[in-house]
Amino acid sequence: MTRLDRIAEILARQAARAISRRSILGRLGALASAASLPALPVARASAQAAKAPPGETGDPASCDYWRYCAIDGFLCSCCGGSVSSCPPGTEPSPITWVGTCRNPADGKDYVISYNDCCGKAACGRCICNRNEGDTPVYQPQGANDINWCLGTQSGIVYNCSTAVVLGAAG
Amino acid sequence: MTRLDRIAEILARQAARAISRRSILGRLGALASAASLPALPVARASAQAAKAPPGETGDPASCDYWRYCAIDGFLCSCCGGSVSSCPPGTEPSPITWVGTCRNPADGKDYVISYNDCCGKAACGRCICNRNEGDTPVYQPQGANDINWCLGTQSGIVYNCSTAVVLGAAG
Amino acid sequence: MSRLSLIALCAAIALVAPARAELQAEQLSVETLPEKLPAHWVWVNDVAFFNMADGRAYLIDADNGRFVGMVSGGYGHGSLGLDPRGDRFVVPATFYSRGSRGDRTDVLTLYETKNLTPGTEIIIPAKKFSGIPFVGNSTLTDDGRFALIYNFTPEQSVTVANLDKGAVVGEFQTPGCGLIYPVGPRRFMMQCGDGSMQLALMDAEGKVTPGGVSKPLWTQEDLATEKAVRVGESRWMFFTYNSQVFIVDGAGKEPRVVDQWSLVGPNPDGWRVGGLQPSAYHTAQGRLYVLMHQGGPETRKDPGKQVWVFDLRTRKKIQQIDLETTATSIAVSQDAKPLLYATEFGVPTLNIYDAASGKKLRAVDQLGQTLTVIQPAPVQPAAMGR
Amino acid sequence: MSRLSLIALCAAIALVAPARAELQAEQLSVETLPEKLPAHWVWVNDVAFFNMADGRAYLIDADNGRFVGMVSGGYGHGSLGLDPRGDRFVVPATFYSRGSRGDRTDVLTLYETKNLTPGTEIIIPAKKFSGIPFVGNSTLTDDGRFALIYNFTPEQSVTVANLDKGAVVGEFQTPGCGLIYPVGPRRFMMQCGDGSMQLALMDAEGKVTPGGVSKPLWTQEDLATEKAVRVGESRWMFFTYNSQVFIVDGAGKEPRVVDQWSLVGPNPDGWRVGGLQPSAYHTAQGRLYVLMHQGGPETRKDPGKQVWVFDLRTRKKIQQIDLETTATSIAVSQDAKPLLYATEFGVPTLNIYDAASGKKLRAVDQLGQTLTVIQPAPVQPAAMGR
Repeated sequence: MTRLDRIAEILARQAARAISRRSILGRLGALASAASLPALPVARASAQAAKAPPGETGDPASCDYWRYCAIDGFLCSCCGGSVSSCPPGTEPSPITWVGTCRNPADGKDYVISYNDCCGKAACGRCICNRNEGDTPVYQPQGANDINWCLGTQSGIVYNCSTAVVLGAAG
Repeated sequence: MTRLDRIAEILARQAARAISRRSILGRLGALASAASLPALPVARASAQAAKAPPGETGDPASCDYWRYCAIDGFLCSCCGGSVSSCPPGTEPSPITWVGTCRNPADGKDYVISYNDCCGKAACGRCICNRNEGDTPVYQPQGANDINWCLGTQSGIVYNCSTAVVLGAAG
Repeated sequence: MSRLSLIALCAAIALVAPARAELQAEQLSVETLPEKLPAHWVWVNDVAFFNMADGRAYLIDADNGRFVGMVSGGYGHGSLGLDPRGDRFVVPATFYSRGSRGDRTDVLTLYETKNLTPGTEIIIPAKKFSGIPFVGNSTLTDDGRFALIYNFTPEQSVTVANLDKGAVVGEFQTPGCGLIYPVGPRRFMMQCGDGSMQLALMDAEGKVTPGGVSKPLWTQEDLATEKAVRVGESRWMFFTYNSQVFIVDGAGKEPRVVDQWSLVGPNPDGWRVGGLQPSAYHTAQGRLYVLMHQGGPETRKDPGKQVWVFDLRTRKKIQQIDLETTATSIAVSQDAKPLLYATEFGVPTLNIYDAASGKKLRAVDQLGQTLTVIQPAPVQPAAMGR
Repeated sequence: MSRLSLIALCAAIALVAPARAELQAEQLSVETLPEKLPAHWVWVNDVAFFNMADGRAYLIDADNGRFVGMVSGGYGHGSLGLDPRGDRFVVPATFYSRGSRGDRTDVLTLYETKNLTPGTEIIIPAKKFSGIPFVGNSTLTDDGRFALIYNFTPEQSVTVANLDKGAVVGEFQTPGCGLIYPVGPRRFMMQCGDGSMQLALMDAEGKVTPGGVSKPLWTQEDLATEKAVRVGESRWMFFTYNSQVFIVDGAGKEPRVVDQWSLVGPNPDGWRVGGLQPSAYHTAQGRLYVLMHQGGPETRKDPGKQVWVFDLRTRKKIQQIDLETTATSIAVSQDAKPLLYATEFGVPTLNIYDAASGKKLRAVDQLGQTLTVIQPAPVQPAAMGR
């Protein structure tokens, strides 16, 4: 396995999902068909406090919520976003690190993508650092000590972190 | 008394002293003779903790030290400077606000010039806010709510505040 | 990058494809907000005194304590310029090319409430006042068309920018006077060093010409502070060190005191207005909220734990709210069921009280480091009455 | 301004003139420092995690606890590049033209120890690694001539700058490998994603060519972290999650493990190396200091309260220092009477211990918000021995 292939594999795992369409599309250029990608959705800010989505238990504004097993930073659930949305005016990072966390509600392991939200300064709320399966920064795909505000239009300034379910692990 | 005269008086009291030669000289241009101004001195950083100068009592690293009666900010005595010196690599503000404080050691009132030291970010140590005789910002000469890093080469970024004896009051 | 990204993308799609009985794959989104600020949403300024290059303002939904979003400011971040309609706002900011040094740029950035995204920039003269934020440092005209920025270098001037044109109108010298107190769509008052106040008049293009100057309104022995509160379209209330109040009207040829009395009466027993933003006014109800503590004149910036509520028509104290914790800033929402907001410099918490009952409803914590100005959803100045 | 300033100046001189029996008028000055860092002075990094645009480093005289001065950094401020001679250093920094957005500029700024004044700037590719600071993020070559900056975009590369010429030499791709561990004046090692290490060789001009690659040195099941410590001119010690140590030598054709053992033995009872900068090495005494705590592999960044001291020749634990408070970073001074430094992320205090006795000598408080890398006065790498 060549080193280039290793990087490709690493990036494949870390990118994991087409989040910021313009950013990834910008890189892919004419290679990718935009039609195959869903539009970037927007969501109304909930008036409620953070609640666990259906099929889950726990408090998404608390560091011990199951999805945060490998997170490092400020929880977007406390910053105007949610586990799967960025606060208004921030930009989701298209590439990120992933972790594997067990959902206590169904006992299954899920791959979680910890996309950073970028372009505003640190939210400063609900700082949370858990390192289950976290890797050193020379294995970037699982490393939470890296500022993942990379590949954005707005730059590397970090606001908060999400924890998006990509799918069941394995 | 015209408004211009009022400002002149205000500025006269606040400027109070030729600290940053190049800055004030830069403004005065050909009007002032450089020969009449003493050179900007430098001082070796003391290895000791802050001590009151001769003729005074109290701890210059403490907010209740007598000279700080109208100060607002971080004490340079805790930041690599002293009551009358700026930390290494910072630039003293040539204009500033003044207060009148009573020296408990001799019972006399002195005019104190609270020159800011500028060009590095906030030192963050020994924050101190006392407001004896402090004026609103529309009377700038005595107003400590103003960032006085004005007229410097390095800009308005504020590091810490000194408390320099200008002379006996009245 | 393109080849690697394509591989990454394909892998990602493969990973997401199988949807079983488990949790479904999610789509990451970005929150949006209402077009206009709801009545109980409030902006809280964090000047970040220990890290002044990273000032910011937090937007809170006070009905549930939710942190809705934030904007990043510049060095010594001050008040936002909230359009009275609530749909947009201006962030005046100072930046250095090397963070704490280098080239200085002062810039106004327009934001829409609905997405908190930086929009049009207007570069302004790099002279913006730097210091503790006050209500008078900068503002918008009552129609939201022009931004007014107080400059201090220490020469005093005012910068005017046309927000719709995205351009600076000009910088206007205001020697001896400073701060900005709007008293109508095209006029504002300033405080002068000798205790007088001066009018400034704007034409349709935003150009400023000097207006009338009052005689000194307060004495050197008992100065009015710069922590004023607007109590009518053309009226501001000022507080002296000893808690005398002056209502100054700017509708005429020159600023004029239309009312004056003492908040603390003949036997003040040391009670005094104090704080960074020590007063608030509910326009529709005509109620004045004042943050009070006991101490000498040198304590005029100190925190208070009592809020005295006055009916402005009768000047009578009609209520007293005992805060659960001390505060240096207060504000009230402008709706029929007003909330009272309270923060203390150095404490990262917004406390929310029912203004009518004085009962504490909730608190929002973890709000940065040094909170100063509280800005509730704005009220249309035309609704203020005279 | 000129007329006003002249008046101001004259007034000032008049005010200062009369020198009576009272306190004399003082002259405001600016402090200066020794030409070279004394052995017991130490730099402490504050990445300012809650206000990352305002990172900085504090310089402390550990003999008396005096705060000597500071430098302002940029966004996500990392290690300083300390010249081994101690007379100058480099601050690598990232700035945005609008603080948190706008145009990005990455720049190296040279400072002299004696005055902490920003000097020569070298603009570098805007790709500098951003994240929690580690020893391997950036450094100077052992002779202090070149700065080496690890880039991550997420493509990996190394920027080389010639400090004496004030110019970038180039950016060199290092696909699959990253971080920088110098092993001589013109060579360094990198860690690669598969657990191997790679050499990088520099010519006299600073140009980098790839060197030999080792086989994988550690397994995916027990990876070595990026928190390594230099234990010789060509040798670095790495620690795995389970506290195995590997000494890797970079003097040959490719990186080579020259020693390997367990710090915690066959019955570790949960004891584990942990923290942000969990180890330090005293070159002359050959002593290794390791920050230890009990917990599972996921606690490898957690604070510890014990420092285990090993004689590197015998691998024997010869001392245990029980810290008074937990720490996430430790360091030792390199002189004959070494001090042990300890900080904890989120606690604004530098604790100073006598390394020989383990006795706490003093603490320096009010040091910002989030301390990471501790950098004592440097030792000449030539003095390190093989």
